[in-house]
Amino acid sequence: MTQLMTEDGIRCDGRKTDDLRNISIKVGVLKNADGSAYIEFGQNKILAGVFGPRDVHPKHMANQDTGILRCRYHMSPFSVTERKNPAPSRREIEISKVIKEALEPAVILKDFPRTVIDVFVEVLQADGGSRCAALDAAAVALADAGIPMRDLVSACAAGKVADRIVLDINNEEDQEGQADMPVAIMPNVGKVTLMQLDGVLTPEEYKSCLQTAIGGCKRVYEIQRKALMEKYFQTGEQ
Amino acid sequence: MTQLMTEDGIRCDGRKTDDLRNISIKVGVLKNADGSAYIEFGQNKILAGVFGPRDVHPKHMANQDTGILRCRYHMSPFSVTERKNPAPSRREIEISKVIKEALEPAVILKDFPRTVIDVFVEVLQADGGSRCAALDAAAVALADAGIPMRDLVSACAAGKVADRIVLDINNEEDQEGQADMPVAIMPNVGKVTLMQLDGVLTPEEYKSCLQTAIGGCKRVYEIQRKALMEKYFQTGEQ
Amino acid sequence: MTQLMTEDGIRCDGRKTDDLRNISIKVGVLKNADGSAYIEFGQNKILAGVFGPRDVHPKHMANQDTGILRCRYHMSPFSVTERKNPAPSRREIEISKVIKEALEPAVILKDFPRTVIDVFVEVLQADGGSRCAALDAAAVALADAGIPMRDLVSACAAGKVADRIVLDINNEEDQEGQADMPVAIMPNVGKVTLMQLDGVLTPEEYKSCLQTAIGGCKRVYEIQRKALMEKYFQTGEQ
Amino acid sequence: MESLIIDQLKRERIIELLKSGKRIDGRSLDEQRPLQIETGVIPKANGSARIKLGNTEVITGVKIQPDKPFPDLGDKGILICTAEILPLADPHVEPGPPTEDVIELARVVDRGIRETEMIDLHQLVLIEDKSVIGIFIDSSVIDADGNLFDACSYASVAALLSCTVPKYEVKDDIPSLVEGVTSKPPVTTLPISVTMARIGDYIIVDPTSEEEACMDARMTITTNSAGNICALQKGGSEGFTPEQLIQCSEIALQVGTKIRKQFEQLK
Amino acid sequence: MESLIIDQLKRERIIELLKSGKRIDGRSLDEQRPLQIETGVIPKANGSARIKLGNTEVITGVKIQPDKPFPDLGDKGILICTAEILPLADPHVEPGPPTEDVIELARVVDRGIRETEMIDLHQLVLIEDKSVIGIFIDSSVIDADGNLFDACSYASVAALLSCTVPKYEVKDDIPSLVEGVTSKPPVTTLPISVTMARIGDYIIVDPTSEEEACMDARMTITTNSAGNICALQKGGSEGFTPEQLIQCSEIALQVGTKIRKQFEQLK
Amino acid sequence: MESLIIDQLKRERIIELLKSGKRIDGRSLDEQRPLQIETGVIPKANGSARIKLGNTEVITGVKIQPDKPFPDLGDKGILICTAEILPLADPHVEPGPPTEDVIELARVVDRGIRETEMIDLHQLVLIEDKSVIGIFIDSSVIDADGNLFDACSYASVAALLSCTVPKYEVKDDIPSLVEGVTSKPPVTTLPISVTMARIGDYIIVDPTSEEEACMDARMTITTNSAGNICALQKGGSEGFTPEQLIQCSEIALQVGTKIRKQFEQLK
Repeated sequence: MTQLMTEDGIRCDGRKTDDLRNISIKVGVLKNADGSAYIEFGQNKILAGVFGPRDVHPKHMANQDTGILRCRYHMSPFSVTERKNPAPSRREIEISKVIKEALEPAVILKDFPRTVIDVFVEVLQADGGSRCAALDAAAVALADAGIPMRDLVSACAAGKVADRIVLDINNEEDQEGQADMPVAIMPNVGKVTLMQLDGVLTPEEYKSCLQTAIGGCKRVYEIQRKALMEKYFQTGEQ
Repeated sequence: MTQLMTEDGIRCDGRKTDDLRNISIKVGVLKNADGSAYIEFGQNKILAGVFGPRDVHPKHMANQDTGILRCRYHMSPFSVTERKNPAPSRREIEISKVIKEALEPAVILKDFPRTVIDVFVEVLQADGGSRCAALDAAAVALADAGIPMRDLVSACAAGKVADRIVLDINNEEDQEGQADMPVAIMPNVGKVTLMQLDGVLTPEEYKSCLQTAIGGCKRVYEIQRKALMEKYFQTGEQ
Repeated sequence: MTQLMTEDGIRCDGRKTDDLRNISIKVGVLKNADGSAYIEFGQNKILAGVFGPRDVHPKHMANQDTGILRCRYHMSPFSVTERKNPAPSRREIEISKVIKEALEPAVILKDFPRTVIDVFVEVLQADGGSRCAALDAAAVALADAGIPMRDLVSACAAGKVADRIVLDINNEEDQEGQADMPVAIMPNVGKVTLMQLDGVLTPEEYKSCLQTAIGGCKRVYEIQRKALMEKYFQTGEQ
Repeated sequence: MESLIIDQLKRERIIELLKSGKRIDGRSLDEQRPLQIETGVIPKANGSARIKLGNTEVITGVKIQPDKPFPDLGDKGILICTAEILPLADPHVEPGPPTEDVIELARVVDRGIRETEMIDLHQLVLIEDKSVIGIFIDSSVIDADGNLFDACSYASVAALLSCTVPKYEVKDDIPSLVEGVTSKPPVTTLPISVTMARIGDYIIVDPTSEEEACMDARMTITTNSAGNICALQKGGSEGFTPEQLIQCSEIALQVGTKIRKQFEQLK
Repeated sequence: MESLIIDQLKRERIIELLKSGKRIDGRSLDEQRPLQIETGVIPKANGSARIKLGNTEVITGVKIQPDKPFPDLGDKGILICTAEILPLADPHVEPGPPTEDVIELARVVDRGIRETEMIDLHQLVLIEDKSVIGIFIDSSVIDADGNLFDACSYASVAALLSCTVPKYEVKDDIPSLVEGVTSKPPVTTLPISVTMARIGDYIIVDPTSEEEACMDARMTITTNSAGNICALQKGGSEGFTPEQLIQCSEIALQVGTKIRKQFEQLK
Repeated sequence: MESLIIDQLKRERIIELLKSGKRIDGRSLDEQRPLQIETGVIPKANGSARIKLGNTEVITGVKIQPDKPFPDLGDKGILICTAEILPLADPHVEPGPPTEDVIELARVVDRGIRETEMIDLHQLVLIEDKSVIGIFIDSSVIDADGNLFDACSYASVAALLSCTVPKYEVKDDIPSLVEGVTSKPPVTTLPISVTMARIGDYIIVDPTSEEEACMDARMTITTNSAGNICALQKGGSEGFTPEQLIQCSEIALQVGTKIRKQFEQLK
């Protein structure tokens, strides 16, 4: 069993308790998708592609009053230690749902009745926090597709490791730590749109963990913004 | 191996050859269903719920000239000794079909063209004769839903155990006995609407078994009637 | 391991390198199908039935401008050494596709917009070259159904066994030989409409193998023609 | 709509004929269509048969291979009958997972053979609780003109009678084939299924598709060589009177005896 | 269309009431509906419970049987919670494979019990890495009127508390049942799930179907006997402010403590 | 309708250009699009590659783990190639079970690698008949612009070349990983697939989506390092003349030789 934290509060990957892992986001990486993004978030490597607004198939799923959002979170067979069966697992179906519900408050669907916006996320390599990373890429891909949005959505987990609240749980900390709390926010609107918790926290730790996660989300937001700026406003400068 | 009958003709659960197990039926046990019933028939514990007449989905299944009846017989994972996979087995699909065909002659479907009446049966605990008990509950639930019917449908099995024809086969008798013959009748119309046989009978035993089963069905009918009366005509008396 | 060829060039089933196995075709063997054929090709025993042109279900598959062709190649559970699961395997799905594409150039689909022609092939007993034999039967069944065709389609494999190019690979040669090349042609139009290769051939062997296979197809064509003639022009003579 | 009116006219015509004891194809009420049986049609299978019952046609193949016994049934071999209606057999059949009709068909055929104990499964044990012989009897309807129950049942029985059981030796719990040694399957009785349709007050044997389209209810009764009734399945959206059910059992025994003679010759 | 307008009118009416601290069924905002718990309702199961939460009704059965451990988890027994909404529970539910809503329901119920470590799985090992005890907790919603998360969770916890664990002995790596010897499951804590809905600025506990139809977002928080927060799931197409999330945790602890008393009596 | 007319106009324009030896993207008829290969892109996999063939882009990962051999193939390791088109790769692809097109794609990629015997599977046996090494090569198309056959094939070959095979020791029939010891896979030859489209009388190499939309037929030929032809698949709803088939084989050899050089550097 890995030692998850040294006495000096240094984590197994060398980070301090409130450090993010390395994050890089590239916008517009796919030709066919209407919008796309590629994120590396620690060891996570995730692609997001967006199509729409477009016609809904099957048609009976269409809504006369509003556009709908669909989301698929999928892991490549080679993304995890044991080869994964390509058919969607129950875990992937649940994550697809919580990601969709985290994005919905940000997307202005009322403007596109009878249409669908499809968000496809592919986890090429998985590390701790893949649902947050997926959400970060998906939000950027939606913006890249020109979908009208109230705000971006920025996600980051916090958790409890070796009795301390830490930011941005990695794979070892997720599996052997004490708690994992993925959180997503709309950073300007100030609302939490995804939140889950697995693990045991006292009420005080709960507050602290939530605060830590929200802090992380805000730093992720800056990275998302920068990636979008790079594509849309600085192409001349390079 | 269980001894299925004593020399005095007493069966493994203490009954005589022509005894029914204990049967109790409650009508209108569910809030959401249009009609419902709960039956305990020996160790069987079965819920039936009815919806309709209502619109058919998918639409191409609708019939312009008549309503249709659909039936699902399903066993809970905890209803049998070994945990059962919740996906419907071939056995459950066949029983759904024979139950539907046993109810169809009693339901006046012509009055509701383009609609469906859905009968859902859930076996919470299974004992011998679960398809008969399911049918008894389903017929009462249809009546409770206010569906126009020509007659009730009443079901009970007979069989052959230790070389004797007996009424209302239980689980041990079903598994180790010589024959099991589930039968359903429309008691006033006088028609047999479900009949199956597994096991070996001489032509004479066949007649006797059929007669015994029909006798059982008639006694079940009285219990069904009483249950419906209790709900619909005696609420004031209690 | 079988010795696949003697020093004198005699193959394991007694044939010379350019011998076909015994082939017999019967036309119009099914009552319900619009057209049908039964082929015995070596140890292959295959039925083909054709329905159509008829309405397309589901309707969204219909094409306003042309008829469509669908094809199902299916193996009976008892057709091979180990009992085969009746659900279609990936291999059967691929073969269904290549057979369909081999027949499409021959069928005049433009005449029947919004309709489908269904070709169902059942392999009752499988030997080497079952896809070619299936195609031979399917083409005859299409003709028997009165579907307008530019040409028949005739199929036969060639391959490499014991370093020699041989015609019409059987089961042992398929499994232990060096190469298998199924080919189908439209014999009068002169086009190759199915071709696959598994195994290693030099460029020269490739040419020779292709030529050998085409030669075989032409001999199969004569047998197909004769079978059709027997049904349609010689009924009076017998 | 049209088809409904035609169905109704056809039903009227059929009942009209039945009143004078006739059927549209000229048979009497309790007369089966001609039954042709050919065995050994799939040489690579351990047993096989192709049967024609009028225009209904079925091919059945038997595969025999070592298997693990079912839990709690370690003293018995495995016997499984399946049935499917090939899409080339009927313009209304579509490829895909089996419908409830096909599942019922397969299960009724299976029970007819299982409940008569046609094959003594105790003789198919290699090592108790560990290794047994499995017999898989797969039927494919290739042309459908009614009464698929009897057609699949006859083809399954004929294929079983025709089969040869390979010999297996067990070493280190792994069964291996002994080449060149086979035996006949341990047959104890001949189950014969007889399917009847009720149209109005008439019970007719071996209905065609046309008759099935206007029948009220269906009854399949399987009897064994000793003249016992061993399996039964009522189908269809109407019922039978108790008297009709007695009548059906008598017809099944009587017609079954005739058909069994055809199978006796296959043994 | 109509339903949308009615939904909107109903939402307006519900918010109007909430402004004065009331709900349409007369409850206060943090008041749960009455909870009835009955255990032992399925005698053939190893444990069972039927619970009513207002008009929502769930039956849960527990099956306990030997199993192989998961790879890399050879020192732990197996515990799996499932949930399904029976089609008789709700006119909008259709038979078929589970929808994403039902998958979420089952996984949230499962995590609530798993993450609190209610059952000490280390005590369910028969032979490390080879043979363990598996506990399957299957919940069926039989009448649906909102808050299926808590209803399934309560029924699962009650069924677990009521269950008796059979004893198994292992010989030659094969576990066999020791008749007549059972024990209570190794319970360490009582997980209590509390589900809340946000409607406008109001947080209400234990929403009915009617309230769920017009809620903005949903929050399920599970706490353990020590007053810790152990599992949480946000749902719905809107968000929460951080302050609301703190408020939710306080409500979950406070309401959970009340409900836990009802379960203490079952131990 | 519209699309059909546009397709036809496009086809006319493409044929017009082909007459003068040109293609709409400026390539000559036997010219492939630029091929970029990057390996090691998924560090957690045992091997991986990301390739771009024009605008078509594929990521392939290799997973290597112990497995049981296939029956009757106990002296060989396992090698399985799969392929899928991710829904983000193409607006026309929907999530769900693989279509017949995708199944064909995967099987053709698999056969190209299998039939050339690129990997010596005999070297992947741990204990004959009991335990072997399995190599799973999974390709995902992430951007689709035609010729997925070659793109998936190249990515699979590159990922295989880049992979390191972990060492396993077998104790008590259970293979366990030996940390820190790896080897290169036993590569014997380099299979190179070349896909051609026939449009009218012209054979063009490496068609784009636009060209595939108006092609008559497709041909994929895989050759090995020794200049032999090892696997071939004709596709599409029209045929080839025998002369065209000879021409195709010559093109496949010639273009394949060029491309193989790019792969030689990866060894």
